[in-house]
Amino acid sequence: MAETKNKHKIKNPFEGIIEKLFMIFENKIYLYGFFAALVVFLVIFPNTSSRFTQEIMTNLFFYVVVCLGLNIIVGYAGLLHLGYAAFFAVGAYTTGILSSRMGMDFWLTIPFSIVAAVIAGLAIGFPTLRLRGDYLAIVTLGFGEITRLTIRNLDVTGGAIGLIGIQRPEFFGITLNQISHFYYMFFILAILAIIVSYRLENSRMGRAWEYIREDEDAAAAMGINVTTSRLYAFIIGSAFGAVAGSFFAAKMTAISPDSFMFIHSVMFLMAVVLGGMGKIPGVVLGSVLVVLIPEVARGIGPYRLLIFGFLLLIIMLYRPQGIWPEKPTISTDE
Amino acid sequence: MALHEILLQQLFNGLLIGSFYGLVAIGYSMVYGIIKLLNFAHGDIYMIGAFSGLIFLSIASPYIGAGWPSLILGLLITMLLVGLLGVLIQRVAYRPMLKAPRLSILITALAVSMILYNTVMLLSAGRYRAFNVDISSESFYLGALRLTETRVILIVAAFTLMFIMHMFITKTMYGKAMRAIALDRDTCQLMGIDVFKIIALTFFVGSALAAAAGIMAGVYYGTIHFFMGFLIGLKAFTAAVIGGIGIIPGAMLGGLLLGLLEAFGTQIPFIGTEWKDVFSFAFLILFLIFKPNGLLGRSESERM
Amino acid sequence: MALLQIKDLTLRFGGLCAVNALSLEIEEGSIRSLIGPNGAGKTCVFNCLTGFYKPSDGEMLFQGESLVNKKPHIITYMGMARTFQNLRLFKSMSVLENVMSGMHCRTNAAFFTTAFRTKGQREEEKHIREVAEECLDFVGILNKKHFIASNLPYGDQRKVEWARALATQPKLLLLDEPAAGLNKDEKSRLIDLMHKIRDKREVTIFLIEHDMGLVMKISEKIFVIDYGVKIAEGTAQEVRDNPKVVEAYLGKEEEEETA
Amino acid sequence: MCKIDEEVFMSMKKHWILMLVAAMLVFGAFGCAEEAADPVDDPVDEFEGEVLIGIMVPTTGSEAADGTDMENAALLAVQEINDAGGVMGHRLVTTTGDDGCDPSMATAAASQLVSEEVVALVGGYCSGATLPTLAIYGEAGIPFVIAASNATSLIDENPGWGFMINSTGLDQAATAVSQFEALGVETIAVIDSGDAYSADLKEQTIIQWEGAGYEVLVDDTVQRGEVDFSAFVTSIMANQPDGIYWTGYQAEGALLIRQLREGGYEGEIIVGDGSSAQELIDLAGDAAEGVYCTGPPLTDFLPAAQSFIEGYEANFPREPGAYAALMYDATNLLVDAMERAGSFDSAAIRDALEATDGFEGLAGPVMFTEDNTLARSNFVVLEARDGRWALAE
Repeated sequence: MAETKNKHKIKNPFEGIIEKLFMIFENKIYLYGFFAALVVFLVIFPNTSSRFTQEIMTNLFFYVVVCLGLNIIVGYAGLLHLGYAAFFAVGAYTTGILSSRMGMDFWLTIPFSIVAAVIAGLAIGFPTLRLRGDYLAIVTLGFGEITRLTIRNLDVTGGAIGLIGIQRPEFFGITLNQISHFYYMFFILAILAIIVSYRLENSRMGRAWEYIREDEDAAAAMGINVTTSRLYAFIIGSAFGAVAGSFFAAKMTAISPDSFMFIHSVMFLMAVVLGGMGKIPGVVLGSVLVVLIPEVARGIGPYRLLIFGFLLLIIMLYRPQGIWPEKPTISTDE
Repeated sequence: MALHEILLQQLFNGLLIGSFYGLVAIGYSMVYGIIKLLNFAHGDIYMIGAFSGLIFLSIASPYIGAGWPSLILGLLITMLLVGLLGVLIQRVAYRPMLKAPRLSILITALAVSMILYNTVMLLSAGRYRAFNVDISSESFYLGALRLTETRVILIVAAFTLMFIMHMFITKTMYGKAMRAIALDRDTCQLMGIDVFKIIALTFFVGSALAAAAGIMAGVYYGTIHFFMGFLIGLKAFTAAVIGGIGIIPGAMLGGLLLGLLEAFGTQIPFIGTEWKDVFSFAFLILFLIFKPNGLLGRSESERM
Repeated sequence: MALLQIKDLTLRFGGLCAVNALSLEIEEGSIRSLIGPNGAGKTCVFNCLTGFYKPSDGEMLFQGESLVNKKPHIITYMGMARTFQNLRLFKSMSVLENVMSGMHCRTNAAFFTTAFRTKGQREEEKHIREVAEECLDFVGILNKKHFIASNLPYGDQRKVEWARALATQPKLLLLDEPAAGLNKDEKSRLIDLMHKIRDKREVTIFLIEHDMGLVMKISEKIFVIDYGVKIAEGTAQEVRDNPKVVEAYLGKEEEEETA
Repeated sequence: MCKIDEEVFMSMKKHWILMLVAAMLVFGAFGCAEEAADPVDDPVDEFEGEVLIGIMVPTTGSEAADGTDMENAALLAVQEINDAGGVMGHRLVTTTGDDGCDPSMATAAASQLVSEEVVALVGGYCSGATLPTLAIYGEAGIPFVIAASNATSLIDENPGWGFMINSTGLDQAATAVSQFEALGVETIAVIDSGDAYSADLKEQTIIQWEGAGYEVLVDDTVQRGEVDFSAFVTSIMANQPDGIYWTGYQAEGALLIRQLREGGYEGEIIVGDGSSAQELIDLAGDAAEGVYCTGPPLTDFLPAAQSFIEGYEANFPREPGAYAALMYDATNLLVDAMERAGSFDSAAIRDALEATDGFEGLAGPVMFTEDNTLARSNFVVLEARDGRWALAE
């Protein structure tokens, strides 16, 4: 049941390098220096790059936010979620409806979209999280489809045509309408998501999720409320998705049910699993792969999903902990 | 049409669709029963069955035509081949994962599903394919019920397969071994049952039935598509849960019930067919919440 | 009033009766043992007490409060901690993290305090760590706090489980076969540790054990069950002389002692 | 572990270090290389080199077949123009952005095209995907001749840089309504397939049909990818509308027609232009006979298009699809506008497009309304006869 020790059948080509990096970055100065350099690079990036590369990078940051949210559910709490696009849709549509139909300011819509996602998360999580774990996969899948179909069938969501005319957000008097604006917006969002994920991971809550993943009964015997902890993960993950959805709506100004298909949920999951469930750098790496592979290797377009399918299978069979290696750990033979 | 005529017609429609669901649900249920895996790829097996049947027909029809004889031959050959494909998938993707965490094996199943449907998508250029068969599409009336020969034969065939399946599970040694493994795999191993062989057989039988359903759907609807397995996979799972997952008669019953539910659900005033799938999924979720062990399932031990 | 009272506890699986109308009391500050032949239903009693099984009938009172229909985490919160018969550590986590799990029910940082890393949250984290280290020190493996749990030798893994249970700050500690797999030396240290826990931390101990020698040495009072029914209770001497117990254990006792 | 393993591992490690270094170099170059000059907006006499125009169509995904046809048609037009000496002495070159018929992919494609500094754009197939790109092109100030997308929602979102040369859903709905009237139909059922384009057409049709004083008995949506319409057929049989208008695409359309006819429905069936492909008839078989279609001007029926068809089939191993002629027109219209503007300046081209007055395309004359939509309806009514589409009498 609690078999989490993974067999290393295939040596990870990154392993040597990354282990060395771990060693170098043991020194906090190098670590912070590296991050500072990376941040500086990413901050000046829009000035030196084309609109297209900015768009791709914006999409990457967007993936990082969404996938870190999904990672809380799948990676930390160990719950397979196959309808994550639905929560993302809840956020996007809450902002969309409030903005385009009621003229509400973008920033004010965000709390509403979080609340909506929390309600949706509770509605689906509360009754089902007590069930067998694998039922949850199918329930979330069903919920994803229900959400998309409902959005498509209702009038308030604009039906299949979707919502148009979502207002662009303003920030200290500047209307955010350039791609570089959104680049920075999603960049900041991604950094916030990383910080919050990191804090959660190394906290009472994050550990509780890990205990439950390792051994549910033992965790319960240690006084951890398994259902509530999972529900928390579910809700926090949903809220991440909803915030990303709100910003997505503001960037696109027009949203339709086509952006929230099952395949989108699968791509998010793919990024989380490929990089490494439950590991922040892994999730970032997974997002990079999922976003950049199709862009860099243009010719693979039609084969994209097939290739990802094989990658996923290989990862699961030979390296279930994902591409990103585990942190080196101290063992008795040290 | 008078109301009772509509209801009668819907009853027949529901039973026909339901029998397809049931055939696919059996495989879902058997696999879940024996290795506790939600085989997401099962719907794609159904789709592969339909495409294999089409390929067989296109090869065979110049020699033996595309009538009932070649259909039946095609059905048997496809069931055999797709059954073997199921065994292969089991061997390559699932067997190494039997002892892995549940999350991993679920994701593996998802990966297999992606591989299967994307392969077929590329091979079929993503287009719908006409499933042309040379059989009568004449309709006739049985009382107020409008029927075609094809539909009658299909529904009879589906029920026959289910009956054979039921006999297989309850009367043969293999069937008994399957049920025993579902109860306790380790003990079975100790008792000298070749567990892996039985698991492989389960995949063979489940995949073969899904393939049969796929061909029958091809004949019935006339067109097939690489993504046809997605929706039916979900619905077959729903059917399996309704009947009580792991219980073979339950899967058949669940399939028929779901078919009827959908057929009659669309007759509720003011709610269009656009809500049909919302109904099915909502029903599934409610069912999982309030009766997770299904209609025929016994409740689990009182563990909190 | 006794710390724990069990009245007519009954647990049925299908038609089978695992525990049948069991009644017993555990006084505060005592060390009590539950013994019985294999399959007598001892662990079932523990599982009922800690909320893992729902009893079919009967009442269980802990400090006067009913445990029936309470979930495991609530029962732990109420002050009852347990160890498992087969080790149930969080295998791929460090020893320290394992023990920190025990503090979960005594702390309460939630999402917002964590996301903003408030002062309270940071202090709480520090507190969790301190308590965990103190518990590890208590059982004597503080020097191994950064090891991965599954890399420790068996005896140390047992100690981690104890430290983890102690970190929940229990009033009553349920130990399910604590001596299983330990050698003679380790067993004698175990007895010391149990006394230390009871005396220094004021924790009442209720254990299940097969090793009769150990049970006789440590418990002031012993309950014997067979087929889910209590057949005897009393001091080590009383139990040993009870013909019912001898009958239930016939051959068994010698086997244990030669083992 | 054995020794060999370690050797392999070591060599892999080296290999990966190399790869990493290479990746960093590439990334660095990627960042710097884009440091290009400001967009070219010189007048034509100072303009040097080639003229880059963008093509935005779905070349992957479910609509890849039609998208590729459109791309081919544009390439053909460009090749012909270049063979004839180019535009004002300059060669045309193209770059394609794949919108994948997906809104998110489309914005990325649009950004890519804008980054490549195209002078103008042609394309646009799926309305849902075209929609969010309008604002991007508007902000970048690049004129976009939209060949196929025709949902009415595009009109509202158009900041003035998009020009639709396919008639909008309004015109198509009007064509459908008049065809139903001509057939003597009084009650209809309208069904869409749950996407932006077909839902839009359905709504327009309902408004116009009810406005004409008739009744809509069934208004329904089916799921894309759905195969079983039996429940739906039964409800049609219960309501018995005189006619049915299907606004979705051919795949579900074929199934629907087949099951309707099998279920005993004998009324009129009309399908929208999303189902105008030959595939509909191939999939539905005999059941398709007598089905009408409100379609775009298929090249087969355009007298002016014969040389286009020959040229297309000589260059590409397939028949031109439903929208190839419109795409060909779009490209030629764009070139015409450049010549009229006498400049490759995007704003000048836009003004010239706006002033288009009777450009003669394969599909007929082009003129724009104030909304930048085609000033006339270009829809024709087709009928399935003997397994092919033919112009309805």
